[in-house]
Amino acid sequence: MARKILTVAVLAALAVLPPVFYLTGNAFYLDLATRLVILGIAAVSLNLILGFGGMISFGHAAFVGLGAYAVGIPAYHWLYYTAGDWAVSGLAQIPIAVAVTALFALLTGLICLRTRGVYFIMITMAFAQMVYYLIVSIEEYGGDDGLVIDTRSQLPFLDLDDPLQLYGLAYVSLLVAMGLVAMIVKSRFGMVIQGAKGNDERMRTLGFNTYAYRLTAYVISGAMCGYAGALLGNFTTFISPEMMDWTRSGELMFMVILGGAGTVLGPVLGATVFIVLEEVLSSITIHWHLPFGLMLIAVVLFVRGGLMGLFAVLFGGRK
Amino acid sequence: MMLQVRDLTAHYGTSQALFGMDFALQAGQVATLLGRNGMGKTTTIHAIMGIVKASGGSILFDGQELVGRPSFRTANLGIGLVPEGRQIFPNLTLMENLVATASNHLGQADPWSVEKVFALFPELETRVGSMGNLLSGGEQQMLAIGRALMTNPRLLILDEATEGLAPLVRQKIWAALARIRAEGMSILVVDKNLADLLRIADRHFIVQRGRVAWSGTSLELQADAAVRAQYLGF
Amino acid sequence: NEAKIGFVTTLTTGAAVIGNDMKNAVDLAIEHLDGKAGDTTIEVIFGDDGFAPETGKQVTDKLVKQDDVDFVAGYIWSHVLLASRKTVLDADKFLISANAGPSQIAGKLCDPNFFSTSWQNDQTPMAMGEVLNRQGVKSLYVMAPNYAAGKDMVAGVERTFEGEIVGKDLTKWGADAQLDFSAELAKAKASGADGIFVFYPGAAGGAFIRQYDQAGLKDTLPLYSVFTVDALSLPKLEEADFQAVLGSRTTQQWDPTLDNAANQKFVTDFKAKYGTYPSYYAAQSYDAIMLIASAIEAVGGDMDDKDGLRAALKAADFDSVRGEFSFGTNNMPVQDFYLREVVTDDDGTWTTKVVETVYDNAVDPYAADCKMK
Amino acid sequence: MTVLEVTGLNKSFGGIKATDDLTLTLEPGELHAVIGPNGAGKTTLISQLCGLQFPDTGAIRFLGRDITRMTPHRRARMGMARSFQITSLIMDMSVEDNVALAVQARAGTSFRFIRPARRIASLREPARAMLDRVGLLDKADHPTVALSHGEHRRMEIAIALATQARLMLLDEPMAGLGGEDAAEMVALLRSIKGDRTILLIEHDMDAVFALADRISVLVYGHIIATGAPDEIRANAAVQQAYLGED
Amino acid sequence: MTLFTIQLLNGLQLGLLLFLVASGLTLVFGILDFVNLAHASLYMLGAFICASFTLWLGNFVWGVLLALPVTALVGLVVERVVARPLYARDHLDQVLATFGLILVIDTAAQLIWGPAGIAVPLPDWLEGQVQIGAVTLPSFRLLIIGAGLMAAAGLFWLVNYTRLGMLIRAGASNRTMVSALGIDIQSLFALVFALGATLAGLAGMLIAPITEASIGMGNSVIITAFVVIIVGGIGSMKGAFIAALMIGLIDTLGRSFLDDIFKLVMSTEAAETSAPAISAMLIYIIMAAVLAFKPSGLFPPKVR
Ligand SMILES: Nc1ncnc2c1ncn2[C@@H]1O[C@H](COP(=O)(O)OP(=O)(O)OP(=O)(O)O)[C@@H](O)[C@H]1O
Ligand SMILES: Nc1ncnc2c1ncn2[C@@H]1O[C@H](COP(=O)(O)OP(=O)(O)OP(=O)(O)O)[C@@H](O)[C@H]1O
Ligand SMILES: [Mg+2]
Ligand SMILES: [Mg+2]
Repeated sequence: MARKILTVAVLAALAVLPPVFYLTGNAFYLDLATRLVILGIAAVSLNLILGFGGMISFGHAAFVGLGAYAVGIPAYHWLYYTAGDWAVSGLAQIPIAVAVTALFALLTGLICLRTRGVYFIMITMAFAQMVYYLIVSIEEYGGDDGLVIDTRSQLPFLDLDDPLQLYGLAYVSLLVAMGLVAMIVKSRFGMVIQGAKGNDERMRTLGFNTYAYRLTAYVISGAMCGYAGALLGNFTTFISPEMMDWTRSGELMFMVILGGAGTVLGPVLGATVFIVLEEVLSSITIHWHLPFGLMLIAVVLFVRGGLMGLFAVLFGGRK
Repeated sequence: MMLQVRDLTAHYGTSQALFGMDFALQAGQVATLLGRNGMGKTTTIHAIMGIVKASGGSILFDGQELVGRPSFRTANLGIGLVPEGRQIFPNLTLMENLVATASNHLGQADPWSVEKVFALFPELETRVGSMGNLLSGGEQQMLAIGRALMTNPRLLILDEATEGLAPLVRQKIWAALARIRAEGMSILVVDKNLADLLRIADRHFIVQRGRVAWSGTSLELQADAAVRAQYLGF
Repeated sequence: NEAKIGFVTTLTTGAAVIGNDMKNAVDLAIEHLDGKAGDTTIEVIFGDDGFAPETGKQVTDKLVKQDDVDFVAGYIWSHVLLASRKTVLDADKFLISANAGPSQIAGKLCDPNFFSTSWQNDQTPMAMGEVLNRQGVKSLYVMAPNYAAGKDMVAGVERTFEGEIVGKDLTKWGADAQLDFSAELAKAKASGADGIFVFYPGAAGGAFIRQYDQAGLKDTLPLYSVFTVDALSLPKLEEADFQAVLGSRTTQQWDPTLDNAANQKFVTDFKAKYGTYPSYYAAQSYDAIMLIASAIEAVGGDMDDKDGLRAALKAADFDSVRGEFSFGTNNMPVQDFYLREVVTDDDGTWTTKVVETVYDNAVDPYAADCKMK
Repeated sequence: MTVLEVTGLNKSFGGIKATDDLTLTLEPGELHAVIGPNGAGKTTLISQLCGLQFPDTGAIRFLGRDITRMTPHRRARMGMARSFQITSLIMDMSVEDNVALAVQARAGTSFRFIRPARRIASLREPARAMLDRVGLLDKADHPTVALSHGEHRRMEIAIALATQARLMLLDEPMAGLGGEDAAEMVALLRSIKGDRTILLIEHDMDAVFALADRISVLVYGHIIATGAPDEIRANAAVQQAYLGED
Repeated sequence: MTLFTIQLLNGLQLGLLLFLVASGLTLVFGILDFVNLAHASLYMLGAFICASFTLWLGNFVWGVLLALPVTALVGLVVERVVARPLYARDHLDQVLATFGLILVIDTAAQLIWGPAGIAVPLPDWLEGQVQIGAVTLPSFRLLIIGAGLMAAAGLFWLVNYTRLGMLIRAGASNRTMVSALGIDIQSLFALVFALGATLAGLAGMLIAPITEASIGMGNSVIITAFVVIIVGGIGSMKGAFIAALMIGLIDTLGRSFLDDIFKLVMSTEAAETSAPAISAMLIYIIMAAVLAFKPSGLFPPKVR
């Protein structure tokens, strides 16, 4: 119960506050919220495999990055080669982003999921680094320097150049992502991936091809993250390999853990606190990493199960 | 009294597992904790060893308070544990399992050695180089007993130490316990084979929902069918 | 009334050495201006790009949208500048680079609201190529980090150097940059080149020199560098007594010994205030503030007079520490380049001095690509 | 048709022959006990039957199909279940979820994303019924970690039974149970015996002699005798190698 | 050919340096089962502490001798404050907390030593070059090779042939039981952690005279060190050793010869820009390839 109230409160705040900020002349805070919500989607998708499936992916930033490049590269070609706009470019870009990341998840998942535990952490990171260096080596798309996206995706009925509409799209996407994950983890499929997290050998002798289930979850998560990347590309209008650096994957992971892995709201909460803290602390001191780091350590040491865990301790509610 | 447990309570998180355990064990005695699944036998043993924190009561070993003492200090006072579920070190060889924690803190004369353990369990001798986790269930069980003996304790605690052992080996263990005890070691046993326990033990404590519901000698327990039926189910 | 300047540089990570030097120069400039341009108070807000284009862009976003600054200046790194450029220009604000000079911004992406108080990346190495020709160097080994500026630098030296480039290494750059050059130095030595040209800004420069020294290459493979040996690395090298660097040569559009009043005041006061020689980063930052101040004063503090500001900036009507210069069609400086040598000054401190002038009023090679008139 | 047919199975670990030219058949509805000294290779046999380990040589046929190299999950889907001697449960799930997953495993594909699994009665009811039979119904909602050793042993059985598998490989189900609990378990096994084919590994001789239709004695990976309980009890070699004076 | 030999030696030296970092990591990670991202910060601290002592005492050797115990002490503090409460928690918590620690230590170091980094001078006898046959090598690099080999031998002996090693391994798999059998596992773990920290610190001290002590210097090394222990098999000293050498060699040889090889099949221009990226990618490709075929690394310890 307490948890439901929290969920509604957080989502309502995200629905109301940022537009209010924007309309009262604080455009920057809408930007901040847009970034937050988009990274929230990525964190929610990571949580599907990390929190519920026990697959600690240290390479999820690659999905975000690939999704963003799937927007940026077509935009680049349209700008330089066909000139003029294509009225609904987004209807191609976004599906491309999802398809490319799903495919990437499938191909890498086939290999990654053969490994376990820390080996999995590291091999996912390895693939992400490979993508990173691959993009770095492609001069055409800016290499290390990144690529400025001159035109955002064009969608019917929506104008992404309008910050409010872009935010609206991101917010609704977040709701859908959370709903999807909540549904999946409760379903029979979800029970299987959670079981495989706890005891894979047992699940296999029960008759579950856990590899196939985990792979499916991995692909779903990757594709969702790719979608988040497509939004992020549209939002920042600047993409660079930096987005796929391992520290970025780490940040996504931290959002999930900070908020509470294995809960539906946790990653969103984690993303919110992460981004807001980063903003607040960095405006106080350039040495904001120090208090931020101390806080991370304190959260881990003294609060089990992240912020959701803290909330449970304070206000009851299961888990 | 060698071991005196008084009004011991323990919790797992918010749920209470021990509700005031009371029992005592004299030097050179063999005592048992009996009771059905989930009654608190293992929890009691873990509280003695400091693996589970006691939330109340006291445990005196030779007059020294054990509650609040870290496990290793308790062990060094001369208590050897054969834990439930064997808990062999999987990444050490059989031989390493035996010698890694071996000690003789009390300076016992004629201490246990690898040779003596092998004399007790010849099955082990052929597998000295095998990794702990690759041993069969029964081999692990024998190893766990040997490992505890190698710490040269005065009180040996066996929690389900014959689970998964072949009948022949089980007999050997009981015989070995009888010998060890004759050398003056005290023994606290938790086991499911009542018939065997009746033969070797001096006193029995029946545990029911975290407290001792009945205690008495083997003869008394043998005689009292009602108690057996009520608490042990036969 | 008031004018706001956002100043983006690197204040954290190892590269903060550069950022701090720039910040010091900005503070000094504001002090020299007494905090005012004419009657207009100048406020400077610093932003930390964390040595990453994404962060740099976010900081720029905030300066433009939240702090509503009139000018955004600074930028050490080419890729950070490229990433941030659109935010500033789309908001119709002025962007003044105090260091980075990527080719795109001088050429195809030139903009009336963009100005530079530094140089285009290619120019300094072009000057070095010219020096090499004059000194009769016939073959050269080239090393630089693998990022925008690194490639520009290599392109620059290749443009003017007439001898043969016998080997080239582009090494990993960024937060986890490669700092151990044993393999590359071994290759360079084996190549039998007459000299080695490198570009390693910031901390990497010190590391490079160190290993160059340890490998014992000083006599066999003379070092010609750009942006590598500077006022930031010299004190450290001096403290550790790495004699190898004395006498090594670099090219630059500025030097602390340049004999003009503005420069002498700048260098003297900088040394007095901070205890070290200013670096060229500092000089360029100082100029950036002075340029901005000259423009604000020219329009009488009317920040809404964008055209007036633009024209005033273009006029470059202020006393630059590099001496007289003007803006080309692409708003890059048209200026002189010098050859400098590492020497000890009268107090025994390691610094540089001008040896000769390499180029007079050099125009960067990308100006032609710029469509502005 | 023979349910399980093992021929010429061999498996060595380094120098140890854990399975040595082992041949064994299980007839439908039979409860076949395998006994033998510790380290004889009983668990290794089960692991090869269920696919967690592969034999070096030899063949395993299940329901007429050669499954020697088949993956564990495919064998399970064909109708094979095992319990683990060393408890293997999903510790961070509830007791009921553990058993419900076993039911789910038999109920067709689990690539189903929409309905909440915990609200599907056809999964929960059989699970609860099975927990009731092993006396754990009152702990159904407890997290599995919070149960005692003996209770974990019961869960092992409940899970194996809940799969409704044609062939059940039970590795020391009585371990950790004493007195009447063991007797109850014997009764439970007896009640399902006949419907299912069971391979039982057990050191509790009372249980073995009470339940088994046939007994095989395994020593050093090799079956030295197979026969009815009485024959085995009378077999001198068996007594000497395994039973002792009992 | 001499170039190739020199590059082999360079690769060996890089590999051994990597081993020093990776061995500490594999001790703490493989044995205490604690994922310590901040291992790299200890590497950096080692470098800075040594640099400060060296400048203060004017002698690198004294700097190292003094910095080693100080680094061990820092290790003990980190163990007590951050690691000990987290041993029993899952890897995720450890990753998060030690990432926090990286931020704290990096920032603190920047506040203490400034962002500039410190160049570390060497005594004259280490400053020069050594001639071995046709090959000239900086003498200091030779010293690194020696130190790395010695550390490797010592560790191998410690972990595999001493009772302490047995206890450490036993504690890794089952803390409670080791303790219940009479061993003070807490102190033992603290010791191991401090040893790991010291090894990382030593690596930092040895690299400092080459690249300077600089803020964030650990961040480039930590990922490579993780790659090393993953390729080698977590917890395996032998694995870490072989993988470190392998990766050191591949990295060095890749940087040296890849562009020449590429030039055979593509344009000079393309080769020059893609070679650095590919050689940076090389270690990840190797790791992925190893894990694809051996999901637990080359030398998985017999059990985890
Ligand atoms: N880790 C735990 N967390 C929560 N509760 C626990 C935990 N371990 C045991 N319990 C509970 O404590 C009670 C006593 O358990 P204990 O293990 O002491 O029983 P036992 O008498 O040894 O039983 P068995 O014969 O099955 O070994 C049981 O009800 C059990 O469910
Ligand atoms: N993976 C393995 N590697 C090496 N040796 C093994 C492995 N698994 C089992 N063994 C050895 O093979 C032999 C047979 O083991 P198994 O576990 O099958 O015995 P078991 O008959 O089940 O014994 P118990 O009744 O004690 O459980 C034992 O000696 C054991 O040590
Ligand atoms: Mg118990
Ligand atoms: Mg077995």
